[in-house]
Formats: sequence, structure tokens, C-alpha cells
Amino acid sequence: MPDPVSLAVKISGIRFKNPVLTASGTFGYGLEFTRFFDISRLGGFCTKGLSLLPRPGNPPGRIFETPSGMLNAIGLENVGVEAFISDKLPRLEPYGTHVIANIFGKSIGEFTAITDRLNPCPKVSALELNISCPNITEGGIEFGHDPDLTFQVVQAVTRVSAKPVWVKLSPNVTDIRIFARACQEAGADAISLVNTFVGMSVDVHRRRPMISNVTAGLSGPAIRPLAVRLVHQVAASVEIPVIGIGGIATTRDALEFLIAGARAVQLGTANFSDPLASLKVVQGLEEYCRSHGIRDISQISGSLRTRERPVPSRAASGDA
Amino acid sequence: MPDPVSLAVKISGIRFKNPVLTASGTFGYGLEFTRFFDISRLGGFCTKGLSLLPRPGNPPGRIFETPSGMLNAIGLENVGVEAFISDKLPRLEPYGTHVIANIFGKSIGEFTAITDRLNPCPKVSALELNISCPNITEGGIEFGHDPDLTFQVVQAVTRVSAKPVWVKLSPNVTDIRIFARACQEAGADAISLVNTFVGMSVDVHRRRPMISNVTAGLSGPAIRPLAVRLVHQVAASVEIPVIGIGGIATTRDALEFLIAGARAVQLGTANFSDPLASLKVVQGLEEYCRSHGIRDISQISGSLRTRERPVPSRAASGDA
Amino acid sequence: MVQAPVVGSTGYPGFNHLLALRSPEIADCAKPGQFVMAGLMDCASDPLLKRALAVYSIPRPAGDGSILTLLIKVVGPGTRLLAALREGDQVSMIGPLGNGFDTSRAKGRVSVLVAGGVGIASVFLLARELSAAGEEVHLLYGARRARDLVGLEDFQDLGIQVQVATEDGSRGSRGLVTRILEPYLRRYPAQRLAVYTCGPNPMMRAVSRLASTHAVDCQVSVETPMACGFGVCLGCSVTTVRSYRLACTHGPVFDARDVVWDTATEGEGIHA
Amino acid sequence: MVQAPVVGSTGYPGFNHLLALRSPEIADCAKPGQFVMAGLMDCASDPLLKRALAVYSIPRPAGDGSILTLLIKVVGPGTRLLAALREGDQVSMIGPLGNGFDTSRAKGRVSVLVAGGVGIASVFLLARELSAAGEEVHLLYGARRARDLVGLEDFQDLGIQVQVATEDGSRGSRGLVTRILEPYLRRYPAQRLAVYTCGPNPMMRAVSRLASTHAVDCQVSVETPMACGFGVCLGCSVTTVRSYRLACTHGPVFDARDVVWDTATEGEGIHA
Ligand SMILES: Cc1cc2nc3c(=O)[nH]c(=O)nc-3n(C[C@H](O)[C@H](O)[C@H](O)COP(=O)(O)OP(=O)(O)OC[C@H]3O[C@@H](n4cnc5c(N)ncnc54)[C@H](O)[C@@H]3O)c2cc1C
Ligand SMILES: Cc1cc2nc3c(=O)[nH]c(=O)nc-3n(C[C@H](O)[C@H](O)[C@H](O)COP(=O)(O)OP(=O)(O)OC[C@H]3O[C@@H](n4cnc5c(N)ncnc54)[C@H](O)[C@@H]3O)c2cc1C
Ligand SMILES: Cc1cc2nc3c(=O)[nH]c(=O)nc-3n(C[C@H](O)[C@H](O)[C@H](O)COP(=O)(O)O)c2cc1C
Ligand SMILES: Cc1cc2nc3c(=O)[nH]c(=O)nc-3n(C[C@H](O)[C@H](O)[C@H](O)COP(=O)(O)O)c2cc1C
Ligand code: FES
Ligand code: FES
Repeated sequence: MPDPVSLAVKISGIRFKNPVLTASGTFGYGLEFTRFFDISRLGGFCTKGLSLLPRPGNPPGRIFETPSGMLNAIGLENVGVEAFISDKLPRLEPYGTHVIANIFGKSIGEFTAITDRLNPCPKVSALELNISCPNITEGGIEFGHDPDLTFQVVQAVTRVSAKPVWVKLSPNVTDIRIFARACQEAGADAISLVNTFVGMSVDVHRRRPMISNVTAGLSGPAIRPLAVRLVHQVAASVEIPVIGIGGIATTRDALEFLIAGARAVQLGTANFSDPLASLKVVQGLEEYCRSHGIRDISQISGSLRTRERPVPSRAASGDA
Repeated sequence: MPDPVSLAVKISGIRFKNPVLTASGTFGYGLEFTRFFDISRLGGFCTKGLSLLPRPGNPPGRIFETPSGMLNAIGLENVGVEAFISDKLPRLEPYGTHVIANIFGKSIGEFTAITDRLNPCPKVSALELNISCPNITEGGIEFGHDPDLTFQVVQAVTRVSAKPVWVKLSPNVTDIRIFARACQEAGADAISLVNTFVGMSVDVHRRRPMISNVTAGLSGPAIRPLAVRLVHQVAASVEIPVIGIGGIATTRDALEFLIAGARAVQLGTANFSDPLASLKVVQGLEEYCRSHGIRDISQISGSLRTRERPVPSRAASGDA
Repeated sequence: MVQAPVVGSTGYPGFNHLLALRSPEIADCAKPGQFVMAGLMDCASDPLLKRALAVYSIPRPAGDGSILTLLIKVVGPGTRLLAALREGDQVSMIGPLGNGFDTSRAKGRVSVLVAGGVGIASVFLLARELSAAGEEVHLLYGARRARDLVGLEDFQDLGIQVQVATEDGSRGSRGLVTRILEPYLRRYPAQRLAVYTCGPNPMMRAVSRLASTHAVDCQVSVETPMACGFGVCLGCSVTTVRSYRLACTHGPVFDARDVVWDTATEGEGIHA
Repeated sequence: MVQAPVVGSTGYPGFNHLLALRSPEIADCAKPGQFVMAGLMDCASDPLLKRALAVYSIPRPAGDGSILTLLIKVVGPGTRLLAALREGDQVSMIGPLGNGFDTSRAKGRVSVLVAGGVGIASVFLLARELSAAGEEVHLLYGARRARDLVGLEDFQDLGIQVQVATEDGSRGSRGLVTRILEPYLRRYPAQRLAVYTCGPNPMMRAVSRLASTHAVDCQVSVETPMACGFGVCLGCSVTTVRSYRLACTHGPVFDARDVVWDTATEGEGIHA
């Protein structure tokens, strides 16, 4: 009998049976995937972003495929936190997986109001704050593009939250470490990284944007190298755990993030083309550990080795 | 006989026979492509980045392919401005295409010194400043990540340059418009956008970075949606022309940038897998203009139409 | 999700292609107007997403043979790669998906199926079901030119009435399919008619408008970009009079009266 | 750049594949040790770059038939897609590229070709040229297991001496190929020998070291990642004692004495 491999990880005081989660906006409210597999096999999943009131989302022209990626500007369509609590959450009871409620607001007050509503729900294990949306009270600046606003919103939520608070950062900034540190100082329990990158596509025949909102978020394998780098950078600059997200479709992809410093990962866009992708990564990680003689997956996190290499003796004088 | 189509564009006082150029670091010193086609057919090309002294570049492990993209950390290996002037430039004389010298330095003094050296060379039509490299005198901050440094280096070069000065911006910033405006105020004649996005990949078997430099620049179709968006944003916020770069491989791709606001485009990574890609885009743009009844390619630049769409009457109340 | 082996692949004129796949899971239960999300197995990540394709035909009686066919018009990389598959290759599929056509009120009515281009793929099962139920079925089929008409024989084999319109007049009436639709709407009383349509958006918009003018029931099968096909990406929204609806789960078939046609976003320039 | 039609495609054990392509431009002038950059035509953008592959064989005499073959080991998406091509498909190629082996001082010497795995592909033309010139040629061929040995018959047909080593002992000597190399280096005086090697980096490093110990001339054909293949991306650098050199234009063949072996970056974990 082969040695047992432990895939369990602990994040913000919660034990996950494995480090594989699915990302907000790509896994519905979890229930949509029960027809494909037993979602209890996952470490957890993040709900579609929840707002205080339901939102209809953007007009059509919401998605467009790009090379190894896709643009989306769904406009955060969701049923609202009330309907989530009354209609979705009870149906998630039977599943032995952690439900992470992804939430967003247009003001700090909205964030804390949603937190208040979710506090009494035992089936919600943690909150994930999506701060990549404009703060209307501050004139539309994105919370996630201003370190002070980031600090304020995170602090406000951690103060009222009965649950661990994860913060999902926007990658569209010059130095993400500043934002990660602001989150840590404000009491965040973990950082989810990354949300989508801002992009755009043009219909060249009609000379119109492909997406009604003009700009949209890029996700999928195309962004993976960018996301791995940000995770590596942030993991080295904060103490709280980092959850790696961005273009993960296979076990290899997940390992890139773990080795670069992530404690766990989330699969997003991959759920669309292969609803079983996350399950395959759970299985793949176990096989990887077994074949590499790794007993405990946490040994892998941040295990990236960098080392010196020989250089030609005359390289410095530059005759190449 | 079909109506003649004009592909000519004017940028920084220079007339280009068509808006198709090739990007720095992907077209050598031009000469390497003469075996594939007559480079006089191009509007112009940008040389490999030139430094004051030759540079050997980074140790092996310089490139790695990623989904629809590639990472590179060549380390700006180049022959140096002197060898360029003496060995390469004379051999470019016979070609009726504009040579744009891409230059970079580790200090403002290095930038101006290279400019001085190129001033007397008639075959160099313009300079393109690569400011995505660390300024050693300022303690390693990238010129392109600090608006003040950007302003300073651009102003210093425009003051001494006898040729038009284009500035190539780093896309790895929160708000690129600030940098574009700094360039404009400092006297830049055009903006080249984008340089590569910072990324990273991990060899999951050896748990080492795929690139010796650990981080590297992501280029190729993967980044196109990100680049189109930045070009669109910058074109709307400065008066000087924008040259669109990032993942262009086909006529359609080039048109996305032109429609979004670019005056011309550069093909980079595409030259590797198809050395004829730029030539095909020249031909494709002509066909596009003909079939869309466009006489003059400049009509296309910035012609993106955005317009209102119907919304469901109850959408605002959010029953979706 | 199923992996289905390709058991046949036939090229047709006009960049059309018929792909036959063995998939009991889908073939045994697909209903008229439903679709699958089909993708290449184990391919690199471009194209990234599966492609939505109507179930063109399944064995009759259901369960007999487990072969389903897809009628594919090659318009881009995804359809090109699918059309290039050969016997023995595998396709990864999710389905059947979507609501399908509502035939609960078809009884005793004259069913007029209006198809444009490859939209024909969505109505073959419908035609077969209705004609098997003994209803009177007419197919009005429009295309740019004769060679874009595909699958005509399959409909003729059902014994239903087929009329054709081509924009260049190379076959059937010259002009848009709405020209041959109008006489029908005049000939029968509104409550004796039911229109079902699938094709380019401008065509469906015109058909909807005509049907509405004549107060005739009309169902439209819309085409939108889709990332998942099963209701989680929320990318396939359709503007209806009351709300945005998802083409993949609430649709792709909608009551024509509910749809707010949106010329700005619904790719007439792409597939028309 | 040329578009070459596939004229033959044969699978071998050990995920190896022989692809035959009609390309007079390349077949008529490729020299031993040169390579091509090969890619799929008109494909989507993943894989993005062409793949470097040695010219395995060309007709003899040159110019007769214009068919060149590539021996491909499937290790990832690019090689998998190339191996999946069938007759009539097209491959887009740039080549012949690289310096090739230097045979100017081979005359009168015993040539020992040391190949590991699919590295065999780089030395077949060399073996043929040398043996046609009447030189004494030995092939020492190492692999993991018997089924990874490919192309052996082609070398035997040349009438040269072939010795095999497999790590699991399933064919020939058990162990690394260096074990069967050592006796050669002892048997002949150094100036009567010339070693040529191509294979996984750890193998070539070991071969180089042995050759150097015995003061025998040794040429190595290195493998690095390549984006362009023709000297513009500067991605394929190899650390040599004096400077970085480009594998695609200065190489892929280097004098073993010049190469600084770099275990940190040269994928022993990937292809070994
Ligand atoms: C429910 C449903 C059922 C369907 N059933 C069928 C069916 O049975 N048969 C069938 O053939 N099709 C069907 N379709 C349509 C089919 O899904 C699409 O044709 C397919 O997804 C196209 O994929 P592709 O990769 O081939 O082309 P894509 O790459 O998606 O491109 C489609 C078109 O858009 C153009 N395009 C892409 N990018 C741009 C740009 N930036 N600017 C301008 N143009 C651009 C391309 O050139 C091409 O013409 C159905 C769709 C739906 C929603
Ligand atoms: C001059 C030259 C000549 C050559 N001649 C031949 C020849 O004749 N025949 C031949 O078969 N090959 C030859 N090669 C090697 C060949 O070019 C490569 O095998 C090929 O490019 C691999 O492409 P791929 O897409 O199949 O695999 P790739 O995707 O490039 O992957 C190659 C390997 O790397 C692994 N890998 C990729 N990413 C990661 C990661 N992040 N972490 C860990 N592992 C990873 C893959 O799993 C796979 O095992 C030659 C190379 C050179 C430079
Ligand atoms: C269609 C779609 C909808 C999304 N909706 C949300 C959301 O509501 N809240 C959020 O925080 N992230 C949302 N995301 C971002 C993803 O959770 C994830 O961060 C991003 O897509 C990168 O991961 P990927 O490349 O694996 O998709 C959405 C992504 C997609 C593609
Ligand atoms: C191998 C390589 C080397 C490059 N070298 C330079 C350089 O020396 N100077 C520079 O300004 N940009 C350099 N670039 C960036 C390109 O000019 C271009 O801005 C970038 O690759 C995006 O375009 P693409 O996606 O079409 O490649 C390099 C890019 C690559 C891939
Ligand atoms: S296609 Fe994803 S929700 Fe409809
Ligand atoms: S592969 Fe591009 S320079 Fe060698």
C-alpha cells in the first residue's frame, strides 16, 4: 500500500481537505456543478459575487474569446445576498465542502451590510471581498486601485465579520505588494490573487467594441504567467496565506502557483470548457505528491528554488 | 481598375509608406529578415534595443512558451550603439524603409549619450526610448514606473535629439495615461505601446523558475486584449500619435489597434513563427481598405464606434 | 461531460460539414432545438472554449444506434478544427443543453419553420417530430446562394413541403426568406399557424416582426456567444422585455414577442 | 519559409514518430546536424512557436526526390500535433538552419557517434556522409529501454557498427551509453578519434567530460528552447567559455571544450 498523501491545508483557521477551490463567477452557486460531480470532493468554492441587492448585469455582448483567454463584462449579475441565503445556501447544506461567499459593494457600508447578513450563516466558511469595483462614494475610484481605500474597506469588514476575511486583489496596479500589505494590516486573513486583467477587443468589420461595456476582464491560460508572478511577489511580502488564481486548468498549472508560494488555488475559466477540471486537479495533485515522494502538500508551497548559474568569464565585458 | 488605396501615415513628421512596423527585439537589426522578404515593403522597423556599451545578456533559460504567448528575459543583449553604427547601419542603406533605433540606458546620461551618437546618422529616422529598465542612479526604480523619472528622461533626450523621439511605455502600471501625458509634456513625438507584461513560469518537476532571471516579459497574442485596451485609453488622452504593439499576428489584429486609436502598429513575437507576418499585414490592410471602401488608412485610426443599447424595462430593478 | 468518438465526417458545399458522433448519453435524450457544447479533447488552450452546436439529428426511434450528427458551418478556428476531425478522433461534449422548442401547442396547427443558413441545423429534429405527429409542416429556407443550402434532402425525405429563397436567386425565389413567409401568414388564420425560426439575427428579427404584425405565435432560437452552455458564466444574456435571460438555459428558444432585438451587439456582421 | 505537404507519417514505439515531407528547398541542401523550425499552418495561437527538429534524412544523392524526414518524439503539445498530421496536411517550415557538424577534420579518423534517445535524429545524416566517404563509423546508442531505441535499422543499413546500451538492460549493455564509450576512448589514440554526440544534456555533459579526459575531439549538438531559429530572438543562448552563443546560428553544434554545462537551466528534468 502506498504511503498516504495529505492534501489538507489550513487557511485563515479553516481546514480544507485539499487546496483546490473554484473561483467566483465561474462556478455559479455551486449547485450548477452537482450534475457533473460531487462537489464535496473540492476543498471549497467561491460563490458568484454577491451584492446587497440583486443586479441584472450588463447588456449583451458580455463575453468574447481571445487567444487562450476570454474577456468578460458580466456586470456582476447576481441574485443578491438575500436570495443567496434563502434559496441557494440551504441547498448547499448536504455538500461537505467550504462555501466562500464572494461579496462586493459600491461603498464601505454596502460591504459591511452584506457581511452582517452572512454572519449568522454557518454554511458560509469565509468571505472573499472583491474590491475590483468602483466605489461610488469616492467618485468611482476602484477600491482595489487605492491602498487607502483598500485598507479602509478591509478594516471595516474584518471589524464586523464573524468569519475569516479573504481579499481578492486587482492585478491592474503598478506594485501589488502595497495592496497586499494594506490588507494584512487591516486584518485580512488571506489574499486571493488574481482577479481579471482589464482588456478589450474590437469587431473590425463593424468597428465596435466586442463587449457592450467596451472594456472587460481577461481570464484564462493567457494570464497565467502574469498571475504566477504576482502570487510569487505577494507571497514573499506578506505573512497571511495567498490563494493563487489565474488560468489554472491542469495539475501542472496549479503546481506552478503552489510552488511559487500559494497555499491553495482556485480554478476559474477552466470550469467552463471542462466542468471536471477542478476534480482532475485534486486527483492530479495526489498523484504528483505520490510520485515525487511528498507526504504533505504544504511542503510544496513556496518551495521554488532559485540558484546561481555559471557565467562565461568574459561575459561582463560583453563580447556576445 | 480599382481605386488606389493609400496606406501612408505620418508620425512625428515622418511619412511611412504604410502603418506596419516591426517591434524591437524581434527583428534583429533588420538584416536578418532580408533572406525572407524585401524589408523595404515595411513602413519601418525598430532595432534591437541599443545600449551605450555592448551587453552579453542574461544566462540561459531566457525564453519559455506559455499559452498563446512567450516569456523572455534576454537581458537586453545587444552589440552596443557603436557596433550598430559601424557594422549594421551601412548595410541597411539599400533598404527604403525607416529605421527606428530603440535605445535604453541605466541613467539619463546614458540615454543622452546614445542619442548624441545617433544624431549624425541619417539612416536612423527616429529614436524609440525603452524606459522599462531600472535606473541605477535612482536605486533601480524603473524609469517607466515613475512619472517624474519618465518626464525627466524624455525631456533630456528630446532636448538633445536631432530626430523625433518616440517613447515606449511599460504596461505594468495602474494608470498608463499619467505616463503618456508625462511623455507628451516632456516633448515626445509619439508613444509606442506596449512593451511586455511582467510574468513568470515554474518548472514544476525541478521546482525552479523556467527563466534564469525568474521574472520575464510576456508577449504574443495572449496580451493583445490588454494592449488594445491600453492603446485605446492612451489615444484618448494624448494628442501625439500612438503606435500599437502587443500580440499582433494578422491583419485583423492590426485593425483592432488602428480602430482603437493607433496611428500605426508594430509586430513583435509574430515575426518568430512567421517571418513574413508583417508583409502579410501590409497586404491585408490594403485588401481590407479596398473591400470596405476606405481610401486612406488614416480614416480608420480611432474610428471605434460605441453606442447605446436597449435595456429591459425592468432591468434596473434587477430581476435577472 | 462525454467523450464521443467521431464515426463519420462529410464535407458539403459552402464550408458546411456534417459530423457524426457516437454518444448514447446525448443521442438518446436530445429534444428538438437543444444543443451541445463541443470541443476538442486534450488540445492546447486556443481555442479555449467549447462551441455551441445544435443537435442536427439523432436516430429514430430514439435509442437506436446512439449516433448524433452536428451540422457545422466553418466560420472560425473552432468550427474549422471540428470540421477537420476524422473517424476515430474524439470530441468532448456537454449536453443536451437548452430548453428546445415548445411543441405543446403545435397540435392541429400548420407549422412554418423558417431557417436561414446553418440555422437549418436547429430545426431538423423539430420538423421530424412534428411531421411524425401528423402535423402539417412547411420549411422555408433562405441562404445567400444555392451552395449555402445544406440538408435540403433530409427535409424532403420527411415528406414535408420545402420552399427556398436565395439572395442571389441561384435557387428558389430571389430575395430574403421573409418574402416567401409573408404569403403563409396571409393564407392561414393566425391561430392556425405556428412559426419557428433559426438563422442570422437580422433574419429572425424580420421574421419576428412579420409574425407579430400578423399576430402569429413565433419561437426564435437565438445565437449568442457562450462560454459554458450550462448557466454559470452568465455570458449569453439576451435582452427580453422584462429582464436579461440566458440563451443557454432559459433559451436558446424564446417567444419572439419577448425578445428585444439589439442590433448593436448581436453579430449581424459576423454570421449574416 | 516553405509550406511542405506531409507525404508519410509512421508511428514508432516509445512515442516516436517519423514524418515525411516534400520540400525540395530544404531536402536539397540540408547538411548533417542541421535542423528546421516546423509548425502547423494556419493554426490558432497555442502552440505559438515553431518547433526545432533535426533533419533526420534526405534523399541520397541529394536532389533526388526532395523528401525530408523528421524523427519526432512526442513530449508536449507541439510534437503531439506534428505527430498527428496525416498525408495531405501541410507543415510550415524554416530551414535548413544551424551550423551542422564539422567534418572537415574527420578524414582518416574513427568517428564515434554517441546518441541518446531522440538525439539519434541529429546523427543519421552524419553517419551516412562519413561512411559514404569511407570513414570508419561507430554508433553508440543509449536509451531508457529497448522501445525507446528508434531508427536502429537505418544505421545498420549503412553497414556501420552499432552498439546499444539501455538503462534497464532490456537491450544491449545495461547502463548509460558512456559505459560503452569508454572502451573506445581507450582503444584508439586520441588523435585517431572524433566523437560526435547528441542527446539529453546530462548524457552530453558526461560524454564531453570523458572525451576531454582522453583529449579526444568532441562535437556536441545542444538542445535549447528556441523561439525563432534564425538568430533574432536571442533566446537560445548557450554558455560557452568565452561568451553566450546562439544555439540556432552559432550552433547547435559546438566544440565540447567550449561549452559550460549548466545544470540549473538545461532541462535535464524535462527530456532526460
Ligand atoms: C445555441 C447555438 C446553436 C448553434 N448551432 C450551430 C450549428 O448547429 N451549426 C453551426 O455551424 N453553428 C452553430 N452555432 C454557431 C456556432 O456556435 C459558432 O459559429 C461557433 O461558435 C464559431 O466558432 P469559431 O471558433 O469557428 O469562430 P469564432 O472564432 O467564434 O469566430 C466567429 C466569427 O467571428 C469572427 N470574429 C472573431 N473575432 C472577431 C473580431 N475581433 N472582429 C470581427 N470578427 C471577428 C470570425 O472571423 C468568424 O467569422 C450555434 C450557436 C448557438 C449559440
Ligand atoms: C536544434 C534542435 C534539434 C532538435 N531535434 C529534435 C528531433 O529531431 N526530434 C525531436 O523529437 N526533438 C528534437 N528537438 C527537441 C524538440 O524541439 C522539443 O522536444 C519540442 O520543441 C517540444 O515541443 P512540445 O510542444 O512537444 O513540448 P513542450 O511544450 O515544449 O514541452 C516539452 C517538455 O517540457 C515540459 N514542460 C513544459 N512546461 C513545463 C513546466 N512549466 N514545468 C515542467 N515541465 C514543463 C513538457 O511537459 C514536456 O515534457 C530538437 C531541439 C533542438 C533545439
Ligand atoms: C465570467 C466570469 C465571471 C466572474 N465573476 C467574478 C465575480 O463575480 N467576482 C469575482 O471576484 N471574480 C469574478 N471573476 C474572476 C474569477 O473569479 C477569476 O479571478 C479570474 O477569472 C481569473 O481566473 P481564471 O483565469 O482561472 O478564470 C469572474 C471571471 C469570469 C471569467
Ligand atoms: C525576445 C524579445 C525581445 C525583446 N526585446 C526588446 C528590446 O530590446 N527593446 C524593447 O523596447 N522591446 C523589446 N521587446 C518587446 C517587443 O518589442 C514588444 O513590445 C512586445 O514583445 C509586445 O509585442 P508582441 O506581443 O507583438 O511581441 C522584446 C520582445 C521579445 C519577445
Ligand atoms: S453560456 Fe454560460 S451562462 Fe449561458
Ligand atoms: S532561436 Fe531565436 S536566436 Fe536562436
